[in-house]
Amino acid sequence: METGIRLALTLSQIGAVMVAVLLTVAALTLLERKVLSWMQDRMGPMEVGPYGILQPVADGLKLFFKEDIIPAGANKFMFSMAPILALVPALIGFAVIPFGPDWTVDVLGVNFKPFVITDINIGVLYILAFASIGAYGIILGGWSSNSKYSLLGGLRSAAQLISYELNVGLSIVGVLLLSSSLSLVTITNAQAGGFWNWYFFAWGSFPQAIACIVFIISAVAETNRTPFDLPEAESELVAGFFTEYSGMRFAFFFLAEYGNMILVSCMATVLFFGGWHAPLDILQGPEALHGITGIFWFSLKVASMLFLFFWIRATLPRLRYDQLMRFGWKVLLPIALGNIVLTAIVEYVVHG
Amino acid sequence: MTLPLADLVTILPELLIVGMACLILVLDPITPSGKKDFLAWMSLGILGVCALITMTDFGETVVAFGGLVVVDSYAAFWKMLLYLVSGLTILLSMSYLKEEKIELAEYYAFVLLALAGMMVMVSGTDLLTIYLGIELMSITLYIMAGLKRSEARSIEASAKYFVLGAFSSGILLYGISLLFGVTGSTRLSEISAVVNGPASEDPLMLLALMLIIVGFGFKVAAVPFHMWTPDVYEGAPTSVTAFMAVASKAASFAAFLRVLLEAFGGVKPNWNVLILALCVVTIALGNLVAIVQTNVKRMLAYSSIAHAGYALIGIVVAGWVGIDPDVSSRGISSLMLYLAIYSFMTLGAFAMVAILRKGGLEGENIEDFTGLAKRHKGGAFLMLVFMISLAGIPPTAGFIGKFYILMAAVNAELAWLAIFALIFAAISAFYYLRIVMVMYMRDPSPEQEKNTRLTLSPQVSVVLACAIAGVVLLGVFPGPLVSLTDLSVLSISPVR
Amino acid sequence: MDVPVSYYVVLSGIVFSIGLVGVLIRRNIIIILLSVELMLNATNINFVAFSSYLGNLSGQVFVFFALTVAAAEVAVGLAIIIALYRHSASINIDDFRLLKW
Amino acid sequence: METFVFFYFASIIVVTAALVIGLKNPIYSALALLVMFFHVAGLFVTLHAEFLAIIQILVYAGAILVLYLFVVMLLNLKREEHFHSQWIVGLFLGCVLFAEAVLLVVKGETTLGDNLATPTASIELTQGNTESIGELLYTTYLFPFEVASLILLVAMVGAVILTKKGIMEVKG
Amino acid sequence: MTEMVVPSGGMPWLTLILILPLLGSVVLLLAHESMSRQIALTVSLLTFIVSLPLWFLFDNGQAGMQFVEKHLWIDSPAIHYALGVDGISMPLVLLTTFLTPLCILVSWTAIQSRLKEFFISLLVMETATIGVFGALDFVLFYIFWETMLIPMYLLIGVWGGPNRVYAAIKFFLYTLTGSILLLVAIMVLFFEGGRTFDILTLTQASYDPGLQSLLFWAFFAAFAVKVPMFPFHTWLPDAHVQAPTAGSVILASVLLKLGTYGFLRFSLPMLPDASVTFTPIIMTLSVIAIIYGAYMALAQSDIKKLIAYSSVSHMGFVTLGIFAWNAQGIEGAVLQMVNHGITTGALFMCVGIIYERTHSREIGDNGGLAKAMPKYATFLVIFALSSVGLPGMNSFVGEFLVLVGVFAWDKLTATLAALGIILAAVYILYLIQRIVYGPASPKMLPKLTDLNAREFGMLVPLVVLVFWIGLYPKPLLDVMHASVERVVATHSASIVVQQDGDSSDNVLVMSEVLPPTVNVFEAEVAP
Repeated sequence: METGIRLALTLSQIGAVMVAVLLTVAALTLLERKVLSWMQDRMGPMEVGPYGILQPVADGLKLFFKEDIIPAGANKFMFSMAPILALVPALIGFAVIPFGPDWTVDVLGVNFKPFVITDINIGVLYILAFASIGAYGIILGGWSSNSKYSLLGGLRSAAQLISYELNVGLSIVGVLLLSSSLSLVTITNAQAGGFWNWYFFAWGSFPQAIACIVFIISAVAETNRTPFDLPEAESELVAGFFTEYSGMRFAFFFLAEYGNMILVSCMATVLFFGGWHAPLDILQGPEALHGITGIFWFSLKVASMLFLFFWIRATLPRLRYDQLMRFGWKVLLPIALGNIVLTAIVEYVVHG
Repeated sequence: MTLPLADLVTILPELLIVGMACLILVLDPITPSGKKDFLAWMSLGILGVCALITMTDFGETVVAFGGLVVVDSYAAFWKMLLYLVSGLTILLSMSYLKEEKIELAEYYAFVLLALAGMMVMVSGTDLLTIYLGIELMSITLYIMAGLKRSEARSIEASAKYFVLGAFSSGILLYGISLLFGVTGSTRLSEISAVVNGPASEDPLMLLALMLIIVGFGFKVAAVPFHMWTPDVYEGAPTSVTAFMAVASKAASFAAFLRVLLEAFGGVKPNWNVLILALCVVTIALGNLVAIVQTNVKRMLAYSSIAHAGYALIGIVVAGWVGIDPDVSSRGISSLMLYLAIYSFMTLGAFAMVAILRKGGLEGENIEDFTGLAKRHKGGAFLMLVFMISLAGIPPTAGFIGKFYILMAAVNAELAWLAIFALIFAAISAFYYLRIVMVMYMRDPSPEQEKNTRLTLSPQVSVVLACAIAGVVLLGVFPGPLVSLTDLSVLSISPVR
Repeated sequence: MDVPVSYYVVLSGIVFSIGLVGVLIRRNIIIILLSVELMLNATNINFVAFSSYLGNLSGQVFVFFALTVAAAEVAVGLAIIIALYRHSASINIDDFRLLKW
Repeated sequence: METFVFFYFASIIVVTAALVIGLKNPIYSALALLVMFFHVAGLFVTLHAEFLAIIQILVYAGAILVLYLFVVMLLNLKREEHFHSQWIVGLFLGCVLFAEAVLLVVKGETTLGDNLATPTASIELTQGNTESIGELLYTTYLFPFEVASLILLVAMVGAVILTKKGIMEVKG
Repeated sequence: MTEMVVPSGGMPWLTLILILPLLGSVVLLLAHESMSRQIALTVSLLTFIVSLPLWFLFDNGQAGMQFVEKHLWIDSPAIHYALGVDGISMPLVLLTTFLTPLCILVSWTAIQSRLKEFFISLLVMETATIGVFGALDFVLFYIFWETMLIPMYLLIGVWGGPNRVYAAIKFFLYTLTGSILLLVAIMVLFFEGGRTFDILTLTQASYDPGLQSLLFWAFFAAFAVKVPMFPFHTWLPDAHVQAPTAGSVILASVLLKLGTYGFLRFSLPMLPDASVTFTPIIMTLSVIAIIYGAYMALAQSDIKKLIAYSSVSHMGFVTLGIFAWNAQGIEGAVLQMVNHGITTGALFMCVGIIYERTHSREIGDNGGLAKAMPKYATFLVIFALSSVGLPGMNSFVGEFLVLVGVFAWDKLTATLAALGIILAAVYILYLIQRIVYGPASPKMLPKLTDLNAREFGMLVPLVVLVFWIGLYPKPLLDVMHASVERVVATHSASIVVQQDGDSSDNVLVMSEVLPPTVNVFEAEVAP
């Protein structure tokens, strides 16, 4: 009985998060175009619905009804597995993100945390681990298409993912040193009380601003976004690993990319910007309302992050492949390592 | 949390060596390409400093890092040997690398890192440290074997070494895991307590023991786990081969012996027969197969297998039941002596192979030695001495090594084993003498006559001088080394 | 814990044996390395199971190190394979003819 | 329940392990291994080794296996038609070893587990597993930790030296 | 019973003898190639001169070791640098130092390539042999014993005849394999005989009879190959034929003595019981060697091979004498060792001289020397007759003593051995007839020039020795007498023990027919 209730509660929670994420993705597809066009001083999609608001629906329908083509000579099993392998890790990471305060509610005798699906004590590692699994989808998609563009795209992507994953991991270490925990809930709670407590600023210890910048740059690369979108560079590789994909399978990759984008935004929010905490305690409102204000602030921060992604895309040109690698290994990696060393020293001096 | 300063002082030599390795890696890009020798000289200097530090370790036992490592005379002995071998390898490599066009400063860093791994092996008293030491050494050696990247043979050697090395590590690790299950610890002393007591008949423990022996069997290249040796020795750059054949073997033996005695000292009957079997097969096969080899490096590889067999006699004696503890420790000290002597002669032989390369010859086929005595008297003479020593004929050190190890065997009432070993030593003389034969008794072809140039760099001369001095002096005055091995013998846990 | 530890040992034994067989019967170096990974994983299962049953964390620490080593080994191994492939365009161990196997 | 979970993981592990060595296409083998890694990680979770479970996925699945796939694809390997000629020996050896392992354990003569601490100490395991391991790594196991770092250093430098084009030409 | 030893007094003579050739080889190494001959000769002569005091300062009344030097060399297990000679080994040391200069002289022009290495090998060889004869520590003994192999291997293999490589390896492997068991035996002795390698102490220890048998055969393997005794002799003809003249000389004159010396020094005194037990076997093998060697010699057309087989035959006498185990037999044997060294060495030199001229060792190619080379022919005939054992020449004394000793042991054996002497006469005289008196082959004739001064000079001392020992052997016998007595004494003791044990089927009782102290030679032969 208890198990049943827990199961039901968790499932509904997962459902809610899924829906939220998918809706956000849908919104993002539109927003991205809107933001880009705004930055480029044009209108963007305007035809479907008022201000083109229904564009995502139209896109979705189009993809859904499009013919599902499997290229001749492709490895059918792998070809159909790849999009799923890409999407699942992107969505699975949300399980440990705390969207709101660390409340425990008693529902029918079962302890239940409404704002986080599960608070495991190695949440950060969990996300990193599953983010790294995302590479399989891409690499297999590229390989199974039996096309050299796809294969090259897949390989580039794999190399890029592995390289930048390292920087993501290392940039987080500073935060872990400050919070001495791997649980995202604990990390969030440690940043309560005001924006100066956010690890981006980390009052009283070593600010993680540098780490945050490294993290964001690496996150952009991890999600294959411009200026690191070489795996899918249209002009070079004809859309890279998903050249041969169409219809729903294409949509899955698409979803995965945007899902990842949201996920890394959430992570940046939680790790560096205090999660659901407001910049000042006053803005957080009374204790009882923390649930609502928490979600609000969280969403706001994530949205800002996402905006940053679009901004970057609109601003920066694409890197060359070797530049990308060199940048990752020779610039970001040393910075991240240096950050760890400095953080450790400062933390040792300050807190013994 | 404070840094365990005392512990760090204990492992000062390791720290220095690792520090030097890192320094080389850092300095490499900013050193002009003609000045790379400077890095090698620095490494040598560090080795010298470490030797001085280690020298003070004799006679005392310091346990560091909560029993993960120990610095005792036993470890100190091996470390001194390893410094020497590494130093000679570096010297040998300085001109050899230029000749082979693989002059990479990283090479010296690799030598030092492998050395660090070996040092961890010899002083590790926890299976974890020993395992990590083995891996540090092995991984470095995999890379070094493939350093002559332009040559397919070298890469192939590297690949084979890697595959079998990883395989053997897996086996070793599995054995360790089972042992952990039985004893609840990876600390040798704690394992020993359980193995001696409640678990002495545990079949799982026996399986673990077997797997560990197999794992180490690969590392010391005992038959039937030797199949990688000839290929790897042949394919790897000669200086690396020398390093592998000598240093890695010595370190593996040191760790092997320590594990067997300190962890399984209480259940000797369970492993001594196994080792005995390995020893017998190794001696026989190593020597027999060496006869048919036409490539010197391959022949030396089989010879090194055979020598591993002789060295195993020391372990057999150390593990033989029903003999005095004194006799057992003779087994250990004779093994140490044997490997020390083996180091000199094998290093010398490989150094000769390496410099033959310089005359524009490949220098690896036995034919390439044809008429060397006419072309280069000194070289031929050195090779002659090394070969005699490898065959175990007095008055060279090779004889002393055999003498002590066989004395130990006879002392343990294993006279038949001594006879067996000697019969194969006589057989081995056949193939060692073949080299002498082609050097002295065949005339060089006109083409070879032209290539009399064996440009000896000063560094190689030093290597050869050290090797020959070791072979001759230890043959004539083995006293100090014998006392040293007696002094640094591993204290054996009581026999049950 | 109602699963006896011996179950884990048997499981790891099976996996280890499969890995061993794989090393011996396959000719593709990549698969051989994968088989070695199987062996290492068998080891890890053992360590974790024992660690949990003995209430002794050092087993888990050992696994941590084994993982590190495995990663390093793979990096080197794959580098070697790539270098090898450049020479012979094959990673079938039977194709290495320069050295007798 | 736990037994059921164990048997689920165990059976999948065994099947995928067999697939790894049985499949002819290296990519399939690698994917079978991927599945196995996940199940091994699952097994770790049931044994209260969450940290290792996640590390298993992070390192093995996320890094090691990706590298394998990467190389397989880079080299564009073809499927292998025949097994090594010594397959009978191998199979035999494997079976013997396996039988041995099973016999040893099932016969129950082993003193496994009764030698040392009773599972009371497992409290330490269930809570704060990660912290305890971290603590151990930086105190008791500091020395091996440093050695492990050296191994990684060597592997890194070595991999570069072995594969980077032009490294010999520049320096030689 | 404590061992009486006489220390070397002021001068470490033995060390000097040992070290001089070694120093000489170092000098050679550094010197210019063209000077090698002179340096080598000087060094070897110097060594010979330094070795003479052994003879003059030797105390004949002492049975024990003289000129003893003993220094600790390795502490654990204690191995000493211990040297000393007694009446048995002293003549052999002198023989070695005497023959080495002659070997250098004989190679003066014969060896043209790689002179340095050649003479170094020769000198190292000399050190090793002297070391073997002088060592009082078993390990030291073994080290010298084995060290010898390398220079000999090189001598045969580098400067030998067409089939030299095969011969060299055969020689090497035979002797090395033989020595294996010796080494193990030494180790076993160490543990059984009171944890020492001191030969004198080990000699006095008593060993379990079962162990003795094992040790005996272990020793036998090493010594019998060296002698060589009958079934192990096959390396000898090859080695002799292929070796350069100096090599042959050293091989025949010195190396073969090591085996018999081993029997005498180790097998008999250390393992008396086993030696008694296995005497019949050794005797049988010796007789077979005598007859077989002689028979094979008859059939040879190669002069060197013929002499090689004659060596087998002659060495049979030595082992026969040793195992007869009475004063006559052993004294005869030791004397015969020296004689064989002189005579056979001289014969090999003669062959070398003729080979230098005709480049053939075939009997058929070398006929009619008496006319072409009268001086040479004279020498050759003298040595040949000495080899036959003509009274008044050295071999006669030795063989006679041996036969007397053997006769005391078993009449039949002695008779069969005497048959060997007759056969020796046959093959030697047949040889002389063919090469000295036959017609000279015309194509060789121009090459046949008589001896030059160097060759003449090196043969003369040998002739002197041949006649000196043949006519007045007393000084030599006096030297060895006391030491031989000691060996015989162990035998008598052993016999007593064995008879106490079981006297049923002991054939050795006969040895008491002659009291061991009677010096037959003085009684009957001395002029």
